[in-house]
Amino acid sequence: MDYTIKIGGQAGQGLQTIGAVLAKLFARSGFHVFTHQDYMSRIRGGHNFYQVRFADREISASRKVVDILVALDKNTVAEHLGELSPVGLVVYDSETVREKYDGENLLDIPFRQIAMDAAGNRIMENTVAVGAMLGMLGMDLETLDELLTETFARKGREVVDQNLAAAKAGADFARGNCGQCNFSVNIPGLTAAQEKEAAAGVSRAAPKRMLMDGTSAVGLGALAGGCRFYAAYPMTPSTGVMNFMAAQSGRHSLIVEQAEDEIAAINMAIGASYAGVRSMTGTAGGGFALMVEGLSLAGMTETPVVIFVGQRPAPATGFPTRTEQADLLYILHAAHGEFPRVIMAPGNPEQAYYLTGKAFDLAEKYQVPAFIISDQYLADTEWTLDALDPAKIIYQDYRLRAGELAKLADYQRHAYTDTGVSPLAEPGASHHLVVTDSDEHDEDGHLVEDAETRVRMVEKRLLKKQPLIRDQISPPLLHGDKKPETVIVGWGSTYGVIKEAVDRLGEKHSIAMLHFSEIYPFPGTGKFDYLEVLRQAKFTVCVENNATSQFARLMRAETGFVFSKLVTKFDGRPYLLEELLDELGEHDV
Amino acid sequence: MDYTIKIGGQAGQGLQTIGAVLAKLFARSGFHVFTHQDYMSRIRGGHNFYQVRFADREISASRKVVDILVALDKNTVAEHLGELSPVGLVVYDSETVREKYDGENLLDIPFRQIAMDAAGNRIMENTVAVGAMLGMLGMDLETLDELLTETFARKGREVVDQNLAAAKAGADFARGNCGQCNFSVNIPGLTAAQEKEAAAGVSRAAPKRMLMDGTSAVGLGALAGGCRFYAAYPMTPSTGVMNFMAAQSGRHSLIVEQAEDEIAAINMAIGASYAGVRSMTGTAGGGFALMVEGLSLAGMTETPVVIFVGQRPAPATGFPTRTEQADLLYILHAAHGEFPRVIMAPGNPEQAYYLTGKAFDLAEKYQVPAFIISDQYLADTEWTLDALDPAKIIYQDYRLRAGELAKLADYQRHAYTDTGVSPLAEPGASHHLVVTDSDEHDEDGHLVEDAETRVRMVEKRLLKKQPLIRDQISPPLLHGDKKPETVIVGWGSTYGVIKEAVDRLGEKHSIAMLHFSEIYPFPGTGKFDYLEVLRQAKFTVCVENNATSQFARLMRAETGFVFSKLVTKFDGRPYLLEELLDELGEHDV
Amino acid sequence: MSELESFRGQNPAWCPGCGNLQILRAFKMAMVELGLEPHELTIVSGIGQAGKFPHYTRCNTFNGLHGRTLPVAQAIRLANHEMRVLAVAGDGDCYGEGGNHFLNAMRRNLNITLFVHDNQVYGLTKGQASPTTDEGMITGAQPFGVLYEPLNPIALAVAMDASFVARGFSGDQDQLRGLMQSALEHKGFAFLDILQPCVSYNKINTFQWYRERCYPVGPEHDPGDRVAAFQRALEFGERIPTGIIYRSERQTLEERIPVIANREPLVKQPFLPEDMAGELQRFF
Amino acid sequence: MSELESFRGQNPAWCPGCGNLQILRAFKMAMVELGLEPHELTIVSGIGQAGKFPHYTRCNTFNGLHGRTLPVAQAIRLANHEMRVLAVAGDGDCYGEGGNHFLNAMRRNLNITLFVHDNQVYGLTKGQASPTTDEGMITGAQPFGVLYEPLNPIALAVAMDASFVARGFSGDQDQLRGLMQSALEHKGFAFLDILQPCVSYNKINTFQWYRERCYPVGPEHDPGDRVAAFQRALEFGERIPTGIIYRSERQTLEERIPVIANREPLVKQPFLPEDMAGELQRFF
Ligand SMILES: Cc1ncc(C[n+]2csc(CCOP(=O)(O)OP(=O)(O)O)c2C)c(N)n1
Ligand SMILES: Cc1ncc(C[n+]2csc(CCOP(=O)(O)OP(=O)(O)O)c2C)c(N)n1
Ligand code: SF4
Ligand code: SF4
Ligand SMILES: [Mg+2]
Ligand SMILES: [Mg+2]
Repeated sequence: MDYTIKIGGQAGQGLQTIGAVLAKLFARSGFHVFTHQDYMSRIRGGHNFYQVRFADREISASRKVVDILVALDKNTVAEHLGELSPVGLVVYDSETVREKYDGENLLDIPFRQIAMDAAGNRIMENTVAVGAMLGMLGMDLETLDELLTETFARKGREVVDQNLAAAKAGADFARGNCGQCNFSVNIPGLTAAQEKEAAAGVSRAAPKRMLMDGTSAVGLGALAGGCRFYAAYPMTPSTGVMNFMAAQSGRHSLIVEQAEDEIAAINMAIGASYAGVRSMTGTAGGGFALMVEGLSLAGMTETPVVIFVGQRPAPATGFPTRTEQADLLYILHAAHGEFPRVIMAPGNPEQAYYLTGKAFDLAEKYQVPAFIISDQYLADTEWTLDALDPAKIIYQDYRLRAGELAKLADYQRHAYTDTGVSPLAEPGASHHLVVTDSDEHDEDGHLVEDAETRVRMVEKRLLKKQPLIRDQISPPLLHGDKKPETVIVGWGSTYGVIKEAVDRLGEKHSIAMLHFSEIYPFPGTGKFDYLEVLRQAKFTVCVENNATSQFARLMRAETGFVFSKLVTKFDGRPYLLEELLDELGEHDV
Repeated sequence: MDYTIKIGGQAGQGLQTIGAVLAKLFARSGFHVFTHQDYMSRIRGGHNFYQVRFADREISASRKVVDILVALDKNTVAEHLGELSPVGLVVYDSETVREKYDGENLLDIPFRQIAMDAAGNRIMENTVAVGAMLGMLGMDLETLDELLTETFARKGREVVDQNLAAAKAGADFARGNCGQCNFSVNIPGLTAAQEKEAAAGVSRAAPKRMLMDGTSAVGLGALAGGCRFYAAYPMTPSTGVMNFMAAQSGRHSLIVEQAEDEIAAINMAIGASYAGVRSMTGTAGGGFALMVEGLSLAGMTETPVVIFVGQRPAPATGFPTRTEQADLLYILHAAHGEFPRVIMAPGNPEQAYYLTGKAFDLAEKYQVPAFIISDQYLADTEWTLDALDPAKIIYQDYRLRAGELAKLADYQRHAYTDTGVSPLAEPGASHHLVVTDSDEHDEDGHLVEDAETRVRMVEKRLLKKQPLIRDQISPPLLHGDKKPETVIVGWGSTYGVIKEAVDRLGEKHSIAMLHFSEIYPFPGTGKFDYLEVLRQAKFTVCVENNATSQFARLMRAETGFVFSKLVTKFDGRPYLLEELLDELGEHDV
Repeated sequence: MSELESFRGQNPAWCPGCGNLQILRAFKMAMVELGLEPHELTIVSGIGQAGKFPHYTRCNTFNGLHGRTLPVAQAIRLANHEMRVLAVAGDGDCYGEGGNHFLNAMRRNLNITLFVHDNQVYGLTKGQASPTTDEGMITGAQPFGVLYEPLNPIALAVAMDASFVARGFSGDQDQLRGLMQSALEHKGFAFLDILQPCVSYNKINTFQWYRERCYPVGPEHDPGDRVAAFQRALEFGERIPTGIIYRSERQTLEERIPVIANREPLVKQPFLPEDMAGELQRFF
Repeated sequence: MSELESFRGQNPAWCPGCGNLQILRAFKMAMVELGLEPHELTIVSGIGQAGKFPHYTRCNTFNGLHGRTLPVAQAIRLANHEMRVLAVAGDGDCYGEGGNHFLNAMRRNLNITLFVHDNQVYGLTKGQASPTTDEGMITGAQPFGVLYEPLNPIALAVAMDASFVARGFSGDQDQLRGLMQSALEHKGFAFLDILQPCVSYNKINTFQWYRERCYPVGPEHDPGDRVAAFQRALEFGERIPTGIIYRSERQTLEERIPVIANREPLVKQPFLPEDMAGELQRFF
């Protein structure tokens, strides 16, 4: 089974609540879940939607077809009716929508009235809708009860019961009135271990999976990576990470500063890092434009800093709430002068978690800026995933602190070393002074103008470190046929849709996905000769969510490899599964 | 003949005046001249030098060997004594330098005392030095007289005469005391036409050449290109262009604004352009970092703007007064999102003039940002060149102004057209409104969120325009053998040194220079198949004044071509002729 | 002559009840009353809810970047000093991201107008603190409440000697319209801070909150007295003065730049390539 | 205990006669008198002549970008509130490129000190106008003279309610040393604008010019009175008040952030990876 529920309506109507609750419910119930959102840059009105797909096998993209369309306004019906699957249904409340539709696949459920009747409160109408979904799908309300209990823990049992009553009334109504409902939902089978657990009453029957969005994954990865200072200026789609971190700052040793602008944000992150704590900033492509000079400062002073960039369609303000992958070459080449940097472009929340952690480790170890590139799509999509393991994130303090430092006879912040990595000390932790400079400087960190020191410093800072960092980069992920005739290449957030497309096509063809999530230093072929895989293939396609195939260009610059075909999409929306299959299907994959 | 005079001393000692006067003198006298400067980021003290090379044939680089070293301080002797040619001499004033040197090739000339004696004013000591040079070279003082008369026109004949007296005394002293002087200087031969002119008393005997530095050339090109508004924030090595433009603003319809920061500067340039005047901004790599968001704004709103970037060694503040070519990929990829841009990287003042003009034309014609990339070396070096011809710079007003505009029934700022170029109108010139937006917008310029408009706008703004702009780009310049076995490739300010090296090596080898000055859109091979030249060559070298061979990388990304050898230099200094010959000589050119 | 209809633009995407709607209305009426036509004004706006303003009316429009309204607006005026220029910004836009431009625009004193739609919050990005947010307000990004002292835009403008400094309130339409007109008619940089309830994200400084506090300064207030203006500017809390707080007569920048002072606007001055040839002579 | 010798750095590359030399001397003496050792202070500077300051003494040093001293300085303090932090900037640095950070640093009120070496000109880049340059001064970039009204840093700081606002003059060493000490000892953001002759590029505001005009505010001046402070701040021309112009007691930001208020500095707090595991639970 594989169903998609789409909730559409205006900003401010609460469709996000419905979507989020359903997603969590399905995840708890043991399904694989994938959600994605589409919203306008406005607070009320307009047209938004939240799409929840759930299935009894792994899924990793959104589909074009919708099985249940929950329409909170008339416009939603008009826009999305055509997307219904053969068994598909529209569910709406004619009172809210101010329209009564004919047609067998349009089901009028008086959410508002039911909410009033069952719970005496019309604001429970969204809970009624959730209940109705469960009813239509033939699912029980046990998991919902659990969820509501957690959610409203602080508000007390009464609120939970009211909500539950509303949901139950919605479910009952749906069951009673949905002659058309042809949904067959089976809770996915349990593993032996899980059955044992279930029998022991330890957990509910379903396998334990997490449901996580890209934003939270980055935030969690940062915490696990030891982030203690986060400075940012709000900008979609990066604000989520700031809010996530702010929420953590009460519980952990973490300071979150909203800066007056992005320039201040990155300079603050650099300042905090200089002072001795791991630090991070985050922004979108447009805000990053203002950080470019600061990036160069981090490069020159060899100050570790992690920079999160959420891409969105541009140039300029572009589409503030939509998605695109058009900042890769920009981020890679940003800033005057030459210095090493690390770029991670996770493809899903799991990668986002681990790679954010890795970004911190590499930033600290090599004293370089490290990027995490995301986009609105990755930020908002929720995936079910197996338990994340914080222990897999390396945390090691590479800095010189009080004890060790005081023991040293001499200390030079930018001392020449074999690796190019100089000792990084905490200022004030001993009598040794920590001096650094945005001008070219000597080993002591003081400014110089001579040619010889310049050459040695460029060698130290850039030429020696770069290959060492490259050694730390994992090769791209090959998924599918091990000797594929067709290779679909992608990077970052297209991971899920390419993977699922390759799985589909793999049933009949020799095909594989090659996905790059650790992008720079560009992975060598020592650990895995992915270039050989590409060269052996008959047909190679690079799929990107931009107009100029930036990764393909990078590939050529780095390796000389040229793809057979370039697939692009630049309408501000992510690839849906069918769209990508169409693009690939035109050619003999 | 081919001599180099190097004047060295502390900041504030007036060595720039000596150098500049000598350069002009030699140029007026009919020599080919090439100068370059080296100075520290301080106002007084330290160590600076000004190097003037002059010859009776074309020259285009500085040499390592020095024929006359004018030492204004002790340090200069210490630093540069080793550079003397076999006939070389050091000239110094033991009173100023506070040291008396032994040695036949060290000539103590009491500049200060002579100035006092001849003109009663010690501040004429630098003029004495100039006179001494002329004396040593056996040149007369006629041209100097002419020059002084022009320079001090406003101060009156007396000042001229005093200076002349000082110079003459210097010359006399030199002639009388320079037993070692072995310089033979012949005013270069005249062409038949010039002889006729000379005979007719129309001009002095020497051929008419201009002496120009890169900074002035950019400014003059901007004026010829119709620049009416220049906004900038001072930053070496771009401040010269701002000062040049400011000086012009009294004479022409030109406003020069010193902005509060670079962000304001580029936004001002964009605002002025929107309002209807051709506009420009200028900065160094670090200041450009702050303009990146504005660049994207120009891209989205399709506002023409010309951006001058003077590169300097980075990252961060780097070496403020020195030279490097490390911002190419940065400028090419700067800014979020995808939009076309033009990049010119002139190799000498002549190119700087014409390409700045061309940048304005292309910016206006295609409504895109156009860059001129320079560096400290190009900014400061002076070259002799044949008369520049303003008529060779296309000036055409592509905008809709009052008359035409009022006639239109409808006007849409971002109308779809076959070329992607929409009509650009002057706001307020008619009842038609000129509306544009940094958000994605419709043909009217108003903000939208739909996918279809987005796709059409990206097609219009980027995909349609880009190939048309590429058609306007001239191919690289091939100099030397037409079927070379060895090709030396360079871009921007390395033009001169590569050219001269190739000329030298060309005497014995099949060799050519391929120089790129119009860099983006990357030149196609339609007009001249330069790739074929490279492919046919046995040995190809890419010479760059950076550490990572950025142009070579760009070449590979654009064409797949990979060089046999990469030559880099990243000590903040330009290539001297001998240095480059050494680099090339190691291999069998 | 224009009429209200001439200024009808896109349907506003603002929340119902948003103070921006009132500001928009007052603006359109002010334009009609001043007898201005759409093409006679260029509106420059930034990004934020306020930044959408020009799309909801009809004028020449440059909707630029977040925080960068003033540099664009000033340059438009320099290039064409016959064009009226209105910069529209949010409080985040103008005092946060764009603070440096605000300082310098006051120094330049070009003849342009600035409206700041001051809802004391970042509206478009969903409710983070702006520089004018009250201390203590809890938001998603400020879980412990705002810990900085709010910026006082009026006091700041008086300190910078802006030549026209006023405060309006979206809820007082008559006064607001009048202030808009005075600002648009003022010779020099005219700054109007407009208090505006954000119904979605500012639950502290509500319509009610403002209405109870705002009072128009009376005739006893002398806008020519800078120290008195400063003192008045410090009032913000229990009572909030509205109206023209400070005004002075200064030469405008366009009156001081020789190339355009008492001359045609730059955009109308002819380009004479011949002139340029002369410049080359100096290099022989 | 430290002595002057402890603070000897590189040989200054400043011009002979430059006011910066005097500022440096006063600073070193102030440090010795306060009994501070080099490692107990971190100096953050920008780019400009003033920005070179830390290289000419010995302390922990972060010499960052032009205009960006304050964000770096503030973050250092947030990360380690046991470290004394001194930001050193030029007038261009702080009021030009860095204007927005200056505004916000005053709002944040962290316990750091800011010296602005105010020579009323861009020294390092060879003499363009800075925000404090007098109207009318002719430079290479301002051929018609400066046409903007200069920024009055003291008035601006009073308007922003900076908790310590003072002006010194490099030529009055005793007063300057005292002001430096008061600034360094002040709890909260302490701002000291130091008038400093630039012998190479500012031929108007010379040593002589300052000496004739600067006078220390007397005991009749109450630095606690904001309006009086503002009035005093407006004096700049024939007479220039020096000394502490405005001072107020406010909580510092580091006292208000729960994570560090009355706790160890962030940099000393242990990292407990175990804590993080709990965060993952919410996602099941
Ligand atoms: C450089 C940059 N940073 C951040 C943003 C995101 N952003 C858009 S509007 C806004 C703040 C809006 O607040 P305000 O200016 O007060 O306007 P309001 O929405 O309240 O009217 C922000 C942070 C952006 N567009 N550009
Ligand atoms: C982003 C950036 N813009 C411009 C510069 C060039 N620059 C260096 S110092 C300076 C101004 C110096 O003036 P001020 O801050 O007053 O310092 P002073 O030299 O007078 O002490 C400028 C414009 C720079 N380094 N970085
Ligand atoms: S969020 Fe606030 S400011 Fe924005 S439209 Fe809604 S009410 Fe107005
Ligand atoms: S230029 Fe001015 S500020 Fe700079 S060192 Fe010289 S005198 Fe001092
Ligand atoms: Mg706001
Ligand atoms: Mg200064």
